[in-house]
Amino acid sequence: MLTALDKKLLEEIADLHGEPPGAFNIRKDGKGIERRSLEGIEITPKKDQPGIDVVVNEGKEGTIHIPVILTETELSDLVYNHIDIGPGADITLVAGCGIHNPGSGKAQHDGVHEIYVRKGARLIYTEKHFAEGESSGKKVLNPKTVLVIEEGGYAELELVQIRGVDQTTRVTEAEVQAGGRLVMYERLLTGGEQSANSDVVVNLMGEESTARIVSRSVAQGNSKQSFNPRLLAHGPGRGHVECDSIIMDQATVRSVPEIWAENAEAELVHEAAIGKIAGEQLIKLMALGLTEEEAEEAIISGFLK
Amino acid sequence: MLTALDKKLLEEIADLHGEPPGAFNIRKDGKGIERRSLEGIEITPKKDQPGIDVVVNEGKEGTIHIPVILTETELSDLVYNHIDIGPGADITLVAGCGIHNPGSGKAQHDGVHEIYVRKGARLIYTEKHFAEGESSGKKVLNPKTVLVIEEGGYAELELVQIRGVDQTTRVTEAEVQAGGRLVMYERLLTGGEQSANSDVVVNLMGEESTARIVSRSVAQGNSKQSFNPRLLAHGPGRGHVECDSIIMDQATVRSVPEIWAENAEAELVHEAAIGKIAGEQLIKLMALGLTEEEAEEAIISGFLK
Amino acid sequence: MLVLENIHLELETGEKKVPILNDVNLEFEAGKMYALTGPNGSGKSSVARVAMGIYRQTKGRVLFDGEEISELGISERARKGIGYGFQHPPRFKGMPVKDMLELAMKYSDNVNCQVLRDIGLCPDEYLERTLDNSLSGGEIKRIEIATLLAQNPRVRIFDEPEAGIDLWSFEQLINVIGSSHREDTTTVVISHQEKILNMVDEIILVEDGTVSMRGSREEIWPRIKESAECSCRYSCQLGGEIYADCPR
Amino acid sequence: MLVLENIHLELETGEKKVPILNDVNLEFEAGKMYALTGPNGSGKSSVARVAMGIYRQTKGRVLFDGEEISELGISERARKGIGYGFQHPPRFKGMPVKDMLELAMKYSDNVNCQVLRDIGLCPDEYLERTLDNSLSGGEIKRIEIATLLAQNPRVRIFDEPEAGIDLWSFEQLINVIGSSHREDTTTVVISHQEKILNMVDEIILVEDGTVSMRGSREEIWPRIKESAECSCRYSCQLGGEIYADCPR
Repeated sequence: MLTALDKKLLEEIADLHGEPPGAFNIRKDGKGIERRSLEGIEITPKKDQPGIDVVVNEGKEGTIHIPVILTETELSDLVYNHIDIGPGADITLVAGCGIHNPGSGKAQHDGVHEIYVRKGARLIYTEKHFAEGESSGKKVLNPKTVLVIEEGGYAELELVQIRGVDQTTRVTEAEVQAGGRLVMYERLLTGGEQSANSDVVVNLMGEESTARIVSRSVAQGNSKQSFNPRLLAHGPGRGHVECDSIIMDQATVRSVPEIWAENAEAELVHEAAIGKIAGEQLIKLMALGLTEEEAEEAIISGFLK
Repeated sequence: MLTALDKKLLEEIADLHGEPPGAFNIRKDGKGIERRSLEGIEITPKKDQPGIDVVVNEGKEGTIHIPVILTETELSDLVYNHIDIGPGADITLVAGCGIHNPGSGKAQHDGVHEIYVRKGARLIYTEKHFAEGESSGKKVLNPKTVLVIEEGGYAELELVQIRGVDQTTRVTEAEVQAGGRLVMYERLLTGGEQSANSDVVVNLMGEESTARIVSRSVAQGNSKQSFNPRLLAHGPGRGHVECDSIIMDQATVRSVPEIWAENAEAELVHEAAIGKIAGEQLIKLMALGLTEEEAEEAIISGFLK
Repeated sequence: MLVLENIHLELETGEKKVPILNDVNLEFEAGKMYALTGPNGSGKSSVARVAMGIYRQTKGRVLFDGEEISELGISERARKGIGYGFQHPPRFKGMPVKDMLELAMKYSDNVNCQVLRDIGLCPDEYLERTLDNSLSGGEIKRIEIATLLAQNPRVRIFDEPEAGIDLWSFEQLINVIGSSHREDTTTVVISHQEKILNMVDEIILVEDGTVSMRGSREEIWPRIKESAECSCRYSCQLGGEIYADCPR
Repeated sequence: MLVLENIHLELETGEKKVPILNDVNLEFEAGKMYALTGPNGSGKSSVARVAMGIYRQTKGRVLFDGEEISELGISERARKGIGYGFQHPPRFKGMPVKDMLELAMKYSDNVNCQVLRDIGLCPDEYLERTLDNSLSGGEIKRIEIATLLAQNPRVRIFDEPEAGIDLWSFEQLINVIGSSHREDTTTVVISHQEKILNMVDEIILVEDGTVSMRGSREEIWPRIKESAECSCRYSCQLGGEIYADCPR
């Protein structure tokens, strides 16, 4: 059964109020506690290791929720999920992890998602991370997403981590085949002594494969962020990487992108900027009556939207 | 004495017709062959290793040429130059290396330039690389430039290599102190089986230190290019890196920039693009009567200007 | 309503102080429309920025409704009813136009609506657009004007609203500034445009950081007509040898 | 001078062919000025691009001085005397304006000069500027027009020359197009602007990929006036709940 705390965490990471619509699997403190398959969307626990297999049949449409919550301290949860979106299917998948660490021990969730978007399929994938806890216990989240987009497939990834997570290393690997399209939005806000690393590698394999990566982050306090987005065109693909960071206080931000074209028809663009909030932006909003703090807040929340 | 061939090489790399104006040092096939110091600009051969010391006195203005030419095959030349531009001096320094490799052996020049731009000094530094040779002998050039710009100093580097050099690894390291400004232009064209690597690291140390790096390259044939410009702000500095590559034929281009801000007042921007010549550009120039080849040539030569 | 009294302004650029305004005295009354005109760099925008509190005058006083507001910050002046439409509005990554309009109405008593439509932008198309580089300079500028219209402050200062605005929109701009002006509103437009100078009650000529003339269109226009045109047309010669034996 | 005969055009977008032009028949005479007008997407630019050889018609013939040029490439048509000013001119990194003007004059017999000045740009300021993002859309557009003026071909096609051009420059644009037109020149302007429609000898209305009407300003203007205005003003409603109880 879900406690009130569980429900709050689920609301934060998956916008869930009560039981999810469609197929779902809820994992709590290292164990699957609730699950529902539907016709054409089968969710089964893995036999040999922790995690689930999600298999979506050809042409199927629907929504799948597979949230993970941690409510104990000194818990290290590791999970392997295998997700297969059949040809021509159209799926919205909401993953994400919420941690409430009540103690002073470390609570850690490492998740590996292996996702296949088959020919002509379409996937909207959302992964939100959230952590809280009254005491000093560390909240650690290390998600790894391995994605294959087959011919003509489309995947849109929204990866969000706003506050709370003390340490994260997020790895995203994608292979985009001919005619496939990948869109990835990353949003990160860190503060205090937090640290966040994001390593992304996208391989554009064939004709007309495209990728667009938009990463926005705000680093506050003493936090440290590091980004390493890599975009490789092995064929005539097109890609655009855009990394924007607002740096505040004593934070540090490092961005090491890579674009590598191995084909003369490839078009790769990278843009990165690290800087503070522009003075004119603050003045503009203050001239509408906002205080400096309200203006800063409005700018940051827009930036991370 | 300079032969006709020597003079041709000097013209290519240093735009020299006859004896250089101002101070100069000409190095040919591993030996200094002509040299002139002036009052306040002293050029002396190093005692312990190959190369020269160039010392410019405080407030001195002038032009210095220190070209290197190689006309033998199977020659590997290594040189260490130490250049000290005194406080408030205003100097134009033309370096560069020309190789005419007549044989089938390798001709290689590795040059290390250590340059100090003292307080308030101003340096315009040009380094052109050029190589030719009727036969199969490899032409290799590995320049390394280590630059320190002291408070309020200004250095403008123009590093050009257009065709002819088979293999190059160019390393540029710069430290920019408070109020110092660095501008660096890099122009590269490779073709055939050539390869070029460029590693740049700029450390912005203090208040109001700025750097602007503009790198433009064209990769033709089977050539390979790789860029690794790094821009680190340790204080409230501002920097902008812009890398643009036109890729053609079977060439490959890799760009791995880095921006790293360790200060919330720092502003760092990076932009990189790899792509072919845009169709609309070709059409525009063809609509002026140019053939497709003429249009391509005009676009590339503008791009590398 | 708004009074600038004996305003002097110096700004720091690098290490030295540059004098910008020198003894500017202006009174803006309710219900009236004013144009601030004069050559580029004469100090027109600085006058507006001192009124808004963005620049703090080196000497002099700013009064609003008879009360001195010299020490008030930008936000406080905005909440009292002074509004300023930027000449070069900043862009905001990720912020939709809708949010900007909502912020503009947040601290305002008499908010206006339909402002996008008034300025010739289709709300269905623009409300969700973000204020970043995906919008052209002209669009950003029109949205800036719409923002000031939405805020609808008692003192409205438009800083070169026509800049970057195309022909179609310019007519709408003139109409909307005129039709949104009310009895209790002071409208100040910084402009070189003859059509704007034609619609105001009083023209203020700013030259070299001070007010050199106030008056009607008939008095002022002859004095500024020349500087309002592109001086280049008269002073420049073609450079470059390739043109040397051209027929003209 | 220039004849488009029974022109059909299909373009490939993705995997399917889209019909763009359908049986377009046009004759442009020397010494005359024409306006091509009509709704966005009706095919006006495509007509120009077929004339220039940028698009190759699926059916039909293009003739120039009585000679069929259907099989000629862009460069060859340009050298014969057809010129086209792009609606959205591409930018060129590193290429100065001066070089572009020189290229424009390279294969042209009767080059024009002072073209920057004619279009209101100061040559001293602009000749060395590079055609990259450091120039605004309006500047790029004016330089594109200057390039066509420099090339000075016998058939001059201006594709929406007014787009992105500010108020000051628009007057100059009208003047320079008119004053540079000659006895042996055909001038074609793709435009929605009333002032441009007023200056030409004949207006050609393009609708749905074909010529629906040819005639004088008096005949055509009433038919296009409505589509030339912003349709948004009439059809759009404000969205978003925050406006729900707004007074208007």
